[in-house]
Amino acid sequence: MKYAYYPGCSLECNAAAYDMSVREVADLLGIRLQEIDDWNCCGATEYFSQDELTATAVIARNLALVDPQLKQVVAPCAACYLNLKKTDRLMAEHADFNQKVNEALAAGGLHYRPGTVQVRHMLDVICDDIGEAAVRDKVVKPLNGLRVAPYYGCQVVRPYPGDENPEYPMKMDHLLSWLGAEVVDYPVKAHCCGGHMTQISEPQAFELIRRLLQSAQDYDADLIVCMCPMCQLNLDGYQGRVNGYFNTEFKLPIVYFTQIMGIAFGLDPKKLGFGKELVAALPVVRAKVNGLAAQAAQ
Amino acid sequence: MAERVGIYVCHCGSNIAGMIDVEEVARWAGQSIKDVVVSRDYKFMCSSLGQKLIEDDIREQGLTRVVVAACSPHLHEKTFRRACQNAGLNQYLCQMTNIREHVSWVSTDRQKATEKAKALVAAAAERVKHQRPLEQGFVKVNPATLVIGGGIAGLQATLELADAGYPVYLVEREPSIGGHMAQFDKTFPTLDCSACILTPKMSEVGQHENVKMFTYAEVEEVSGSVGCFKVKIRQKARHVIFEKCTGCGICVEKCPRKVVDNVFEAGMGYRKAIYTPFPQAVPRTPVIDTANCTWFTRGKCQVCSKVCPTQAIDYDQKDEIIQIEVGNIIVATGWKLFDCTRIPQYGYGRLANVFTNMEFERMCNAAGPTGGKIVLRDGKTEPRRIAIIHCVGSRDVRHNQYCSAVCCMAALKFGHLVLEKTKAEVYSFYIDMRTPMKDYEEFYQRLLEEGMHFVRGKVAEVTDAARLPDEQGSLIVQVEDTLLGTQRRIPVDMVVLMAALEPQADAKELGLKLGISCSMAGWYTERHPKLDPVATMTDGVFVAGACQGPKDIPASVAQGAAAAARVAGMITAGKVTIEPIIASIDEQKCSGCRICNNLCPYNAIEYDEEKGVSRVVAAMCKGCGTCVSACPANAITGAHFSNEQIAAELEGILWDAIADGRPASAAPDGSKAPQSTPVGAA
Amino acid sequence: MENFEPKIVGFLCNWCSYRAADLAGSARIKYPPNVRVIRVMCSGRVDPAFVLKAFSMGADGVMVAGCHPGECHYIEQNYKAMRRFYMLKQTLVAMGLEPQRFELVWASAAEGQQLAEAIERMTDNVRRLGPLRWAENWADDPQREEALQHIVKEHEEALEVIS
Amino acid sequence: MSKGKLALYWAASCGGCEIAVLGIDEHILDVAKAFDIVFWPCATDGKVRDVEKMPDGSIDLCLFNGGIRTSEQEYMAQLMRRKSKVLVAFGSCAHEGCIPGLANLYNRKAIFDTVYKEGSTTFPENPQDHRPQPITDVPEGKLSLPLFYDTLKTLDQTVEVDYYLPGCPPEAKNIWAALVAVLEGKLPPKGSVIGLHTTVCDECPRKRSEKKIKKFYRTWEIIPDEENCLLEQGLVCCGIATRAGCGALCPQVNSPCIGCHGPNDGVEDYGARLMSALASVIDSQDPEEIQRIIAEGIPDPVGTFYRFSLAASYLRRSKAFGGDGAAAAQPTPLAAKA
Amino acid sequence: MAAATVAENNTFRNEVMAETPNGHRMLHCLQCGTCGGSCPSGADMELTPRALIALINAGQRDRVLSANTMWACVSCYYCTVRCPQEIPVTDIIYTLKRLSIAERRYKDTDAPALAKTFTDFVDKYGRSFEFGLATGYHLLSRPLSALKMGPMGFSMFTRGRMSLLPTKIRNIGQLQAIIHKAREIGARR
Repeated sequence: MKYAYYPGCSLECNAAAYDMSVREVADLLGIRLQEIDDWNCCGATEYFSQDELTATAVIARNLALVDPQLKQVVAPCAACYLNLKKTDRLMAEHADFNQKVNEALAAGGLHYRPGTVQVRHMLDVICDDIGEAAVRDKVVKPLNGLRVAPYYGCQVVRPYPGDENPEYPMKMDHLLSWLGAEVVDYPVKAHCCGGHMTQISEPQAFELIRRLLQSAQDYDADLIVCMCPMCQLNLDGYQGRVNGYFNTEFKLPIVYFTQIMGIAFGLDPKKLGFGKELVAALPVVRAKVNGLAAQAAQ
Repeated sequence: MAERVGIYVCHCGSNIAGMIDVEEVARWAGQSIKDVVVSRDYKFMCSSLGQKLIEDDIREQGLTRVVVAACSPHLHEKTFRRACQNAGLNQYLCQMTNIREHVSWVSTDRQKATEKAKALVAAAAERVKHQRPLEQGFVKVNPATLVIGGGIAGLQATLELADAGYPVYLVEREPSIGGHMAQFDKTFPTLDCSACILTPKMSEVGQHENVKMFTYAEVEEVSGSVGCFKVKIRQKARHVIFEKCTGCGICVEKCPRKVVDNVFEAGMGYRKAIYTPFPQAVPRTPVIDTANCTWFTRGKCQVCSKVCPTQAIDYDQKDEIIQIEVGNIIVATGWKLFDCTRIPQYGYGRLANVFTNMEFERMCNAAGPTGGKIVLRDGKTEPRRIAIIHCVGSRDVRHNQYCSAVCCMAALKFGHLVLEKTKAEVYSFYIDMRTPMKDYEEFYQRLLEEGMHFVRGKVAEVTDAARLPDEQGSLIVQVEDTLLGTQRRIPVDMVVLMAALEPQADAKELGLKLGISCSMAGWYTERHPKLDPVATMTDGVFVAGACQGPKDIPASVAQGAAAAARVAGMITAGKVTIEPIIASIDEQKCSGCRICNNLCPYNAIEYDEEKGVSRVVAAMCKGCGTCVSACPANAITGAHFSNEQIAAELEGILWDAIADGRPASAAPDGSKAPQSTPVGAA
Repeated sequence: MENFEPKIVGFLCNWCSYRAADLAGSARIKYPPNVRVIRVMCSGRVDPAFVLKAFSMGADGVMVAGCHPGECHYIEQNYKAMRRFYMLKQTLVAMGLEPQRFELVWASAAEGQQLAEAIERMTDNVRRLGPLRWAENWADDPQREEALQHIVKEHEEALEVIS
Repeated sequence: MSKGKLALYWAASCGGCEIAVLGIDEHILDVAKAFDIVFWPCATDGKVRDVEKMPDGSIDLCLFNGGIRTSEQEYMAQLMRRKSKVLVAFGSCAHEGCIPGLANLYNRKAIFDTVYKEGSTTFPENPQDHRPQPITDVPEGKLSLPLFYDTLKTLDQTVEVDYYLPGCPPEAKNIWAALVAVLEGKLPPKGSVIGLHTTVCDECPRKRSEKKIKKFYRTWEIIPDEENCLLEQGLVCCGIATRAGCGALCPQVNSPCIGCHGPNDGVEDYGARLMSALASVIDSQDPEEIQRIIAEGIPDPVGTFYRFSLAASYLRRSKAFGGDGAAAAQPTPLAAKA
Repeated sequence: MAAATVAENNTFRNEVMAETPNGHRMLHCLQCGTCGGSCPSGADMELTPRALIALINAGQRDRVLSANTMWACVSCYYCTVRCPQEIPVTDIIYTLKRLSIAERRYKDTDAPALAKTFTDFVDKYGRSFEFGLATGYHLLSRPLSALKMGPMGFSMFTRGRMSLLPTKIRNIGQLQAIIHKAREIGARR
């Protein structure tokens, strides 16, 4: 199966581990990703705060650049996913808006007809298109013994939840169980990580981060698995500062779901981007997953 | 021979004449419309003098058609039809047109309003010339009545009719009559014991000589129409022979198989695999739940059969179809509870101590699973703080837009019971407090005085994710207190969700069998929301209670009685008139293509395989005309709304467009191009 | 065209939309006088032929109004009206009719205000579109008379030549 | 008994009707026995001036095929009307416009553009973009061509018609039956369509049941089974709305009826019947799904519902914008797909 | 305090509705507080989203556009998916952000500055630039916190998670033409 691929700015650098592991896992599962040529930034939440029409036009450029042979685009980043999807929906549902956006696109010699490209998240592709059997088939090192807390964040499940429940999404839970992990069912799996608030109001952001780490810890998670660069950055990058601020001692590794899939698939952790996280994950994984410690020792 | 048309334009005092130049309309109609022999305007056409005007003209001027331009035909069509009938003119040769509601009252420009009135008068005049005399038919009314649903509304209707001496068939889906009311402990606002006021009615129905009860039974098929419905009832196999069973209950006692009771006990308690839903059940005859009975699932046991003193157990019993004939049907099928797992942020199903209102009802009931004690799911701990959340699945366009009407009062009742039975603090989280009926507001005041806490705000979520030490181990209710304008987190031990009342899952399906429609929300639609609240669009079918919309007990009882009164009226009259506005098929033209066969929701069209033609069963046709306009062969005619009549109406209504300077060759009647060209001849 | 007042034919079902119009009247809600009502028992009675005939006879617009989906007094006949509406609309658009000239409106007996608004909206749209005058589409060619005369003349001349 | 006088004329049509007359086989000899053929340009020698010279009403029967597209055809229609006692609109073109009537989706300019400018065969030959002119001045005087009308009219939109013989072309047995009726003087009431008074399903041997349609198929998309109603299999079979009399020829060979016999008695707009019936049995209550079923299954609604009857329909043609100078009728059926 | 003057013709509400996709749903607000209760930043807001809608209905433009509500919003969309009236609350917040920025009504927040820096990078390079954002924005608006960021930034840098140079897309001219045109269309109103 072939999809257009929109990595987004974060995956270029800050979330390189996500990009690496997505490509590795996709390759193994037979998902062919064709990166959109010369894509541009989705504008995150910031562009929409400034100028809705321009933000939409900027995003629509990416949709317009999708290879016409391909009907679907995969975006691993939650903000990119939402922005692409929202743009397509806005254009589809509001004819005058569509006309304005296309007028702007025309200035760059482009045109986009809403509905032509379906925007997908990597998790959906793996769970729905590839499916349980094919995933289980690839598992060579089941994650038995590892207690994993799936963390969905906001923008993949809201406001367009698709077939998921926007309050209690389950896809990552299922996926992790296929990998053999023990899935932690904790109440805040779709709560907010603080988003860009780390840049604007640290006390506010740190409180939100604390709630997530606290709940995962209360439910004895060894590790949090996430699906968005912003979530990973906030929970991992800021974990030390949150500890300082609240005088807590969280030490929870935060990795992308594709990274942990790669481990279960027996891929080389380096190629999956392990080591880029600030709270080291591999030692925890090796310590907890039955049999992995022994393998590592060899 | 040309018709002789009389036109009567009403002033309605100044209601019409104030905005329309009625004299001008009458003058114009008399001059411009073909075949009009009389055209008058009059102060009040509906007055006896106005009617006399018409009657006299019919007699003296030999009118063959009458047009009255006045108010809505929904108000006075009958009046003027009667006037014509009095003067010997068939009532269907009278046409009303509405120049009050549709013209004078909605217009602001006298000249334009007058023009519109002229077009409407022209339309009626053109149409009336094509109308045909029609005769109403009559059907005798079978005095027996079918009541569907043995809840409080159905019971009330049953008793009213049976006491009046008329036979009633009562069909109930569950093994016992009683409905939801049998599950309740107390009833608001008087706090009477629900069972104490309900059970006498139940046994009265059970013993009434005029009532034939079918419990554990469902309506399978309905045919026929008002006066003479034929109904097939499926009597589900009880596996207990009704006639032999004495209701002693030994079988239930000895049955070794315990099953969670998801119906009567709302999942809070157990019953046996052979059971009566509750001790006061009517009838007392138990049923075997074959899905759980050890004999049926594993082929072992037969304890019930062994202990039964009257050999009433019959494992081989089969469903039975019973056919009855009735003149009228009362539908009182009630409601079902909203599924609270659809709102996962309230935690129902995930967080043990989140309860539904029905679970809480059972918990409060002294005969219920906890013996009336209010305790947590563990069965022993008394809660210290209880939250009651209103509008769960109601007033929410994502689920049900309507207000469920009873929850505010039920929440107050719960509050009272909690405060009476425990030392707990109790919080009500509401959007708006709705206490409009008699003594309801007083009950609210009473709870305010009893110290129930009220927080105005729809709860955002119920969570066990504690943020602060004092939240640990509690359920936290997160809400905006909208009167303070701040977010609050209130830790509690128990949450009660006031789940919405929803239409029965199969309401639509039953509606199709009966030929009655549902609102968008799924409640049965009454004939008129104010003036005809228990009748439906299908003659002889009435609705009562919550199947027509959320209702509390007093309202349900009132509707049950009202429906019974309507039925009794029909029975007393002995016969009903049948509207002649129906469809008919010209068998010569019909090719038997069968396009129409599927279109009638009343199954009034049947296909004659032998002749290869379709046919309309006159008694079942309601005259909607959908088949008429669907017929590709033009073989179906709709009486009183024929193609010719509507085409003529169009010609009248567009008289000025036709005359409005359109090119002559553009005449719409397909008239020929001018043939003026002289051609040189021999 | 100045002061153009469109003539719109409204087919209203007896149970919901006609009563909605009654209600609008009782509530004295004002709306433009351009929609002229033909009462039918159900929107399902509205035959595409009525609509086509109305346009051919000079209507500038046609409105079909019925009970809301799911609330039909004949249970589900308004769905049939809806299917026919879309079928006919596709044909009409293919024949060059502006889509705003043919509208389907749902109005319950309680929605006098909504019906009045729908009428106002449609009247406004059609007024902006201008007169339809469909029959002018097949008006005689201005040169027709002359062309026919020419044939007559030619034949007369030919006859003269022969005789 | 003296022989009757028979005339046949051919206006805007393909000529198939003329051939169809020969389809009555040896009966043609009976025709010759019964009638003097006084005018039949396709088959016999004769001049218009001969007809012009005849006394009015002297022809007993005129079978007129073709619609009225030009001034000459209109002239001839008027002439034949005047000279004939009984004028029969013979075949679909005269009856309801038929395929030539579908050109009413366009106007003169658009048609000429196609023929004289954009047509692949004409364009290189016509670099100066010449168009037919009613009158052309040449040194010798004026040359004339008939005027080409914007809108094709049916025969009865031009002159009064006594009877209609439907079909594209009419079936031989019906032609013969009509001739016999004239000969025997057993004519139905004036204005009648000669044929049956029901629709094609009546003669169709296929098995029919209640109808529910989830998807309309084009004929090339499926191979229908031979037992059951074609419409129930999703093919737009026009037999439901089309006057019987043909013997259900097309459905019998597994091809849906396309409606050449026109509508049943009392129907003024054929397409309305078909639209209403088909829409009624679409099996969906969801507006979007309904629109999708219609748009996907019936991409050319006018061509489907009015293949033979556009010129005779209530609307007669697409919305036009005046004469030669103005734009052609805007949305073509193809454009409507978008 | 004198009662606020209520705008006769509530142009403010109409403006907010017009600027928000499906904004007309706002008319259905029951003031139930689901939005305010659901908001993860609810505790930090002087006015909850519900209160903003009430103020918009009352035509109190000044109070609404100078509220801190919008700047506490984290775009989690809980309010939107939970609102029993399907009001696009988050999108309304976005509209208010834009109006507040356009009219410079915001106070005590750096969010507009962040948004400005961010969009400038996108306009210039076609990509966002985290290091530039971190340095540029922090140096611009809060030099002190930039110091605190130091160690964390260093860790990120050593792990290859921070680039010192921005990436520029190849066809930046095309993007800029689109942006230019979009702004021009936006200014038409």
